[in-house]
Amino acid sequence: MRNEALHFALRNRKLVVGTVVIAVFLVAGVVGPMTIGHKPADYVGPAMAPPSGEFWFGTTTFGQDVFAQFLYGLRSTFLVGVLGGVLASVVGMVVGFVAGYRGGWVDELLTMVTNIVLVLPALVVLLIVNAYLGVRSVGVQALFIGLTSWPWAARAIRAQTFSLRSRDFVDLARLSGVRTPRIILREIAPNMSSYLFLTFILLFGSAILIAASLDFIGLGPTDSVSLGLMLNNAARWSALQLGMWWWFVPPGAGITAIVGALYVMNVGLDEVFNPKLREM
Amino acid sequence: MLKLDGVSKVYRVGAFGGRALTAVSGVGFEVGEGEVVSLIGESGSGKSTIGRMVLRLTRVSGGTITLDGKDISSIRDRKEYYRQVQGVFQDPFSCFNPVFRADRVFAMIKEQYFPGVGAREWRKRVEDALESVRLDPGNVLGKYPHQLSGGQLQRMLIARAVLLDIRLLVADEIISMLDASTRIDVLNLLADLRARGLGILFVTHDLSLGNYVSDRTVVLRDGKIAEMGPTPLVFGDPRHPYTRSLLAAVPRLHTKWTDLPAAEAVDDLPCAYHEAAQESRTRPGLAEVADGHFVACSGGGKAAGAALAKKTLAKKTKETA
Amino acid sequence: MALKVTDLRVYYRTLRGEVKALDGVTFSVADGEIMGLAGESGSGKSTLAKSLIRLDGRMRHAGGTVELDGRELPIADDRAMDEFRFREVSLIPQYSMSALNPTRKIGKMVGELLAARGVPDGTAELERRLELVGLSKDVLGRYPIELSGGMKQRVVMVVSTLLDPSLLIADEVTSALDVSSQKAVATTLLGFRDHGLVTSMMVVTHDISLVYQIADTILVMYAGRLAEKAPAEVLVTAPRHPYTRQLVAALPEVGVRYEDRRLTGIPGNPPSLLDPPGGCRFRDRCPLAFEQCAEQPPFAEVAPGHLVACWKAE
Amino acid sequence: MRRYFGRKLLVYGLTFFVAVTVNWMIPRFMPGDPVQSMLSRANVAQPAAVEAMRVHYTAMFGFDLPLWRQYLNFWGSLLRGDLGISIWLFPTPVTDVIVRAVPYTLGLLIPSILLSWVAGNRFGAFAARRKWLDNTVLPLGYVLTATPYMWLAILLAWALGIIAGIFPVAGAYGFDLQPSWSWEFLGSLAQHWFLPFASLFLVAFGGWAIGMRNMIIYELEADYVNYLRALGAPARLVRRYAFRNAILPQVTGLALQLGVLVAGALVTEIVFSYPGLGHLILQAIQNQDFFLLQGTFLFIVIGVLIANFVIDVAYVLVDPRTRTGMGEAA
Amino acid sequence: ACSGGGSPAPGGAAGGAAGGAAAPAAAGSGGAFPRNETLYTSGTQWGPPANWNPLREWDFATGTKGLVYETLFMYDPNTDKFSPWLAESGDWTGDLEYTLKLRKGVTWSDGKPFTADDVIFTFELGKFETVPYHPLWSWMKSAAKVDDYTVKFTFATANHQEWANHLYSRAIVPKHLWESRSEDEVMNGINEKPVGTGPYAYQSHDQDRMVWVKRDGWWATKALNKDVKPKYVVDIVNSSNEVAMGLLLQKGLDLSVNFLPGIANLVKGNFGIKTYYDQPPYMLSANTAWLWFNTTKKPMDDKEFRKAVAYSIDTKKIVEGVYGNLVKASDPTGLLPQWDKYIDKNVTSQTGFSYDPDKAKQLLADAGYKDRNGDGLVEAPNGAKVSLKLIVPAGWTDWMEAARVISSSAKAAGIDIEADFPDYNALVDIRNTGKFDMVINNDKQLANTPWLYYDYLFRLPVQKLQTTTNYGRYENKRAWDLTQQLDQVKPEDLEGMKKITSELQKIQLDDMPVIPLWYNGLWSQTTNSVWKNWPSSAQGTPKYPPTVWRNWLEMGGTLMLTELQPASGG
Ligand SMILES: Nc1ncnc2c1ncn2[C@@H]1O[C@H](COP(=O)(O)OP(=O)(O)OP(=O)(O)O)[C@@H](O)[C@H]1O
Ligand SMILES: Nc1ncnc2c1ncn2[C@@H]1O[C@H](COP(=O)(O)OP(=O)(O)OP(=O)(O)O)[C@@H](O)[C@H]1O
Ligand SMILES: [Mg+2]
Ligand SMILES: [Mg+2]
Repeated sequence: MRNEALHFALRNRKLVVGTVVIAVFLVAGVVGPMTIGHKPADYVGPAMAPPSGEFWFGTTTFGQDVFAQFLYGLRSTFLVGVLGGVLASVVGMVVGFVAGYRGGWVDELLTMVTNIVLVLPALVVLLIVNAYLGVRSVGVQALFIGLTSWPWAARAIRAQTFSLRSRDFVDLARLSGVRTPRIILREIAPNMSSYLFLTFILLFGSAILIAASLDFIGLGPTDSVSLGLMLNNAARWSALQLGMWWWFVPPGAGITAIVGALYVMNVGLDEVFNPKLREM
Repeated sequence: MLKLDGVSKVYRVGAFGGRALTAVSGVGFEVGEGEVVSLIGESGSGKSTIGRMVLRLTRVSGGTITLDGKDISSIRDRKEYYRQVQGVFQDPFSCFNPVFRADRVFAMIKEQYFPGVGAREWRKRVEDALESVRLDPGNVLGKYPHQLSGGQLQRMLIARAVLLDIRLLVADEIISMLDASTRIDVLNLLADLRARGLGILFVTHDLSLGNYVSDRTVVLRDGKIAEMGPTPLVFGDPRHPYTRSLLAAVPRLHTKWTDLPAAEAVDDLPCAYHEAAQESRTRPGLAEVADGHFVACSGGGKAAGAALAKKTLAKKTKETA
Repeated sequence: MALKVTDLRVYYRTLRGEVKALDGVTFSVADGEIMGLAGESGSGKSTLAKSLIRLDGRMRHAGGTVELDGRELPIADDRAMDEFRFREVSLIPQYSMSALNPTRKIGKMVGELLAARGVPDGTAELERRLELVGLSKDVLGRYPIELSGGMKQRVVMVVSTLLDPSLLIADEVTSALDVSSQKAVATTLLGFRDHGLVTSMMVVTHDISLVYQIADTILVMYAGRLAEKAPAEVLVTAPRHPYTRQLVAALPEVGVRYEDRRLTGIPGNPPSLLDPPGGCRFRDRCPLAFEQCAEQPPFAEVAPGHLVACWKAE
Repeated sequence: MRRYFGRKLLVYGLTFFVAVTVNWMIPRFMPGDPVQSMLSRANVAQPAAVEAMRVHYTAMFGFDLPLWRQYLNFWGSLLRGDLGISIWLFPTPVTDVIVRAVPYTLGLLIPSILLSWVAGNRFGAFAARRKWLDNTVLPLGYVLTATPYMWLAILLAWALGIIAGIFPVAGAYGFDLQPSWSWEFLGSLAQHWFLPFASLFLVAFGGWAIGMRNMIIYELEADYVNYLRALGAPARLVRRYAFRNAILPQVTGLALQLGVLVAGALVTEIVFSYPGLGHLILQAIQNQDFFLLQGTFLFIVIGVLIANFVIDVAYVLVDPRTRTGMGEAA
Repeated sequence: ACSGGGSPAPGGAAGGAAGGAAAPAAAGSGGAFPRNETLYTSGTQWGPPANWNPLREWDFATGTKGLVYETLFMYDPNTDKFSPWLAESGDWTGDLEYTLKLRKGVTWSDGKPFTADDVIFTFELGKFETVPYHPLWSWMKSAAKVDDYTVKFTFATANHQEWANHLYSRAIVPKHLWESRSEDEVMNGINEKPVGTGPYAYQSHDQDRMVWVKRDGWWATKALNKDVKPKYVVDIVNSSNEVAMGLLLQKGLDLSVNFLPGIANLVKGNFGIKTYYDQPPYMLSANTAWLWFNTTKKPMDDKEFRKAVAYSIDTKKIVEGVYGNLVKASDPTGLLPQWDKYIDKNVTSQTGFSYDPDKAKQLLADAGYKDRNGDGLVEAPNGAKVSLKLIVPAGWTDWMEAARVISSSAKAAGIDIEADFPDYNALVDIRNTGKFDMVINNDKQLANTPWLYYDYLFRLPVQKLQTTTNYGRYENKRAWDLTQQLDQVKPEDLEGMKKITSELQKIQLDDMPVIPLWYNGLWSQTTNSVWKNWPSSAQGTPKYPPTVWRNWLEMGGTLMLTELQPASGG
């Protein structure tokens, strides 16, 4: 069964392409900054220089190296994605599992909490966080994204749990005297592991997009570079109008590529895990 | 040992949860040590619900279920309860978590109930249990559920119950999935277990199988008991028209349905409950027509009873399930 | 001769190779015949049923022909088969409970299906036939979810036979039902044939006592091959194939009790169809096996209408 | 039915109450004092004058009261339909500010949500299991959903607005026009509406198309599809049914995505200087305009809740399967 | 159907009602504004127009003061000249007495004549505590009517400089419409139908625009032979500078007073966009960006340390790198170029500072700041770590970049200054309560008197909240006394003023409580596609400030409108 999944995984073009793209960006984001001698905010070159051998992505209005910013930005973008995605997945899973498994008023209550978070504009939460911490960082941003973007995941997991809960092996585990948390963790969750993984991927992608939106309206991290912040800066300094497409295009294209690759991966994985979708 | 007393169960159903559905109402019977009680009745008559209530997987809406005189819902320690009472469900495939190896069901038991037993010792016990259900341990251990046949899985579940040295087994339609030859193997196994003193609540809708293994039979209809008593009595001398119609519908080898006496004959039966003497109505709604053989009213006086029986049959052909 | 299957081979493609679920079967069904198809789980009953109407994506037609009323069915050609489906061959699927579109009222769905098949006004006939199976016509105004399992089953039965197919395939239509419903469904099937709504029928089941009630002949399969075909009465009373014998012996009669007579199952497991052994596939479990069984026995007629694939069947 | 609605209403009511309370609380936890920042912007020279004004405005907005009183007053006036006075757009009542902005936001949101939903679903269904489409056009769908709203918006504004000069890049209608029912005005309205709409539409469109594609593929494996096919039903009919059934989960998806779409609209409005709620919210945050923030959030919360409620109920009505939902009685 | 019906705002089509004789063309609502008669501006208004109350000088709709309500004088910062406007003349007729003669023949837009009563009423409104110019009454005793066109003001203290500022800053409102208003209405009213004496009247407004229409019978046409040329002025609400740049490029804007980074490139390129100068710094200077030290904290209480910081800052890098030469480095005194004459060059040549990291290091070493742990950054003489934060509001990208430059150049000199970007509101809170280390601020604009700058720098006493002045809580009694003295010098008395400013400059440069960094520009970019003859440094063009910034129309912005010419057909 495992090998079978692997077999299909290697043959699934979507999955392979998606994974390769993510891997390339990931490596660029993790290793890239180490190969660059300067900080992303340093004024290292001539102002507004188009891409060249020295500055691959050109320079900003101030003569900062766009490529360096891009690499550092990738790093924080991945960080936001992973942290935010993990946090949202964890919260979504806990809420979804508990609501779906316990049912009754627990379900009712958790559904309500889910709805509240669903309708609360995410911006508000950032405001609080900002208020308490004064300075926003990538971590804080990820934290709040994680804390606000889980509702749909919770709902989906709840529905899945609901249908799994009535499966006999769950009852059997209960008959074996296993306690609820353990049943959820050891019986139900493994059964939807591929689903959970897909959920995580989607949350990962959406965390990146949300972060980009926040960065763009000026609620981004105040202490580091991210792709969204680059976009924000490029827009504020009218990069496109001034002909500096090399400043404006890469961050957006980077985000699109990463998130797009994640989505493609998601579909690919779906096809791998779900025998019905496999192409023979 | 196990005693149900006026047990009922109400579900809330309908689009907006507005309707109440009484799946089981006022059911009472006992299962003694080393006794097989089969619970028969058409689909939806509440058989599984009773089984689940006994297993504490569903809460009881009314009445009490007692084990050795102790209300099971008052037993705080579920684990203790499950050490004595276990269940095997209808669908062996869904009883195994498809992502794990099948023998995980044994590991789970060990973890929860026998944490102190050594690995070697445990393996021996498992192998013994498997052999007692006539499975070759080498053949089934370490395999994934989808690599095993339904019959094998089913027997592993029984072996699992056996490992615990339980006193009562709830076997809910454990054979409907199997083909004829595997069925027999499983049934024989149950019979052997009974011989070792295990009480079994055998849920089925296949009457010939119920007849094959059980000591006593409870016929359920719409959540109520229609008839119950020692199996030979219930099958040999069915007093309730419903039981008769069920029996008539059983496909038999060598006898075609068309060869059976016409259904009309059934309809003329008097209502056994009302025929019976007042003092024999020892249980609510049930009259004791013979030693331990109880029958419920088939629906009022003799005529009414007949009419009802007729209607039921007509309904049967019109609308099943 | 309504249906004639010759050396049909249908394989499932899997990663580990092809599962030879149907490995050279040859038989025929006469006009007006109801043929029961029995056998252990996994013996290829459903595969056979599916092959006659629609191969799914994993199935490969590896050889053999199927002829219906003298015309060859292009079973490997999904498009060409459309012409035969419903009109000539029809199916009552095993999954009757979920065979109806859950979000469409039944009447509407059937209407649309018929219109799509070029039968614009079948409603009157539909209502008549519903009555035949004891359903009032207002089920047409309901959603499938609003019907009980038995009702759904019967609706599907009516729908499937609406165009009077020559061959109706009923795949395990009774296994999920309780005895009284089983009886009702079985008698309805019989009625279909008697009313001439279908010419012949193939009833797939593993419940021999049930199929015995309605079938004229019974075909027993074992591990992708045919084991025995005989008139129902004969097969139940005097089976010749050792597998059939053991199968029949394992059926409890009403009234038989464990204390009285202990029945026994067939020990062992059927062979894997991935790489089935040559020769008789029942060999390993057969009490009568001998050297010759290493060779595939022919499916030969040992008495009129009685075919057996066993060297020892006399 | 009554019971169901009663319970739903109760739950939604509670949700509303908590959400609004949270919205009330949050701005008040922010550091800084809105009156002070307002005066700081006011650029009044004399400290004495500033102090007098500070006292005046603090009292006027009720910030000198204890928090619990402020909270009670808030609910009191809310029930009277009074959302207070905007600090940033002083002295305009928040209700006025919102009422003026809402038509633009709704005009942008409703068509883009509905059209992208409808078109995306159709397209996704169309592409599903058609190999060439699936392999060529759907990747475009992935790229579209993965695109940050503002990036796409700015690119569109730049390419179609500034370079091509086809579309205006700011405002809701020509700055040389006044609202009227003339063709000229309506045309201008549409022209200004188009780019923001398109950027919202495109991103959402991709998402729905992909969702639908996946749903349909699942649906095409369902038993009823197999049955229909076994009866020789033409592909058209099968697809139609599959589509109808696959659309139901997409309805729920719509309810879940509303919040995200609202956030997207916010960003898009900012990019195109479109005079809807988005710009207001951003400014309200930056100006610590408690009342405007509360008002806009209230509006969003009510909108999303109503939409969810409608979808909840509609779903039960549309999908016959949900009508026999089982639940255990307590 | 989204907004068609939402007829905008109270005024709506009632432009006529608002202005009496105004807005004939717009009377039939729905009329378009012909492009060649309309001036499109943007850059002042950051939200929907919310009020037309001239007393709310910080948030009235752009043009309320200047286009509708007018001031007694106009002040031209370029020439440092007051020109009579609603007033005909004004003179100090005694030590503590000022007599104002009003122009005759001026009418309000509802037809009523403008008289001394209106002027007196306007000043007396300041008796309300919440009116921003209330402090005037702490040194003004009375405003009395001599006749319909003469007003006599008497003072307790003759604050000449401040009074001159009032004379061109206060918008005069009509008594007959305002006298019945309560204090709350006066200060917080929307004043939705502004009736003024100016050349324009309210036409309409919407979420994203404010439209003014020229009215007939503006007094200046007859009296001064000046006429505003655009029939309509449409002020577009900003959402971002970048949108403004887009509009400008599309020629949808005639005048943008936004800060548009990189505009120099467009000015140099062939985009038809012009600025006041066609070379650096492109813009006139409008205010000074100052770096404030919190002098109540260590080590910022040490003037040697402050000086070291001053020497360490590479202003040139900010001017060139961050602003691309759109701004000018500040004079060490921080006085704007227009105030050059008040700068004592002797003082600045002796104690003025400039970027000199070695000097900075020297100063630090001399004062005992040494790097003791070898991290390249100095510790205080007592060994305490020096680690300071320079705050600017998050999102103010140019300032953020500037702060980064300051941080890095300070670090290069061994001073650990970290740039930090809290949100604006948080920053205001920290700043006003004195919890910051260093902050950049540029609140004080160019005006008629440098006194305002010194008031901003030295004002005492220090209060719990320092809301507008002396954020550094720098206490120097002498400097404050001098500032107060400066206030009482007559504006004409240049020598008298210089004497005091020289002393103030000495104190300032000796003590360095703040560091002037650069002059922010009077951001302004224009296109010639519809209107020409914009103010510029070129020969033969007007020299008024090319802006519609709030409180700048009375510094010549309105006059700019009278000089405009249609681009086509003269
Ligand atoms: N969780 C539930 N919620 C609501 N109704 C239920 C639930 N479980 C069972 N029911 C209903 O209770 C009745 C009895 O169900 P039960 O499963 O006990 O029948 P059964 O006799 O076991 O039938 P079968 O032979 O089909 O297993 C049925 O009408 C069923 O629809
Ligand atoms: N999709 C598939 N892929 C691979 N093998 C398959 C597939 N479907 C069925 N098989 C195999 O083909 C063989 C015949 O299956 P089939 O479903 O025809 O059996 P059956 O006789 O109908 O059994 P049952 O009584 O359980 O329905 C089995 O060995 C089964 O494992
Ligand atoms: Mg089958
Ligand atoms: Mg050091």
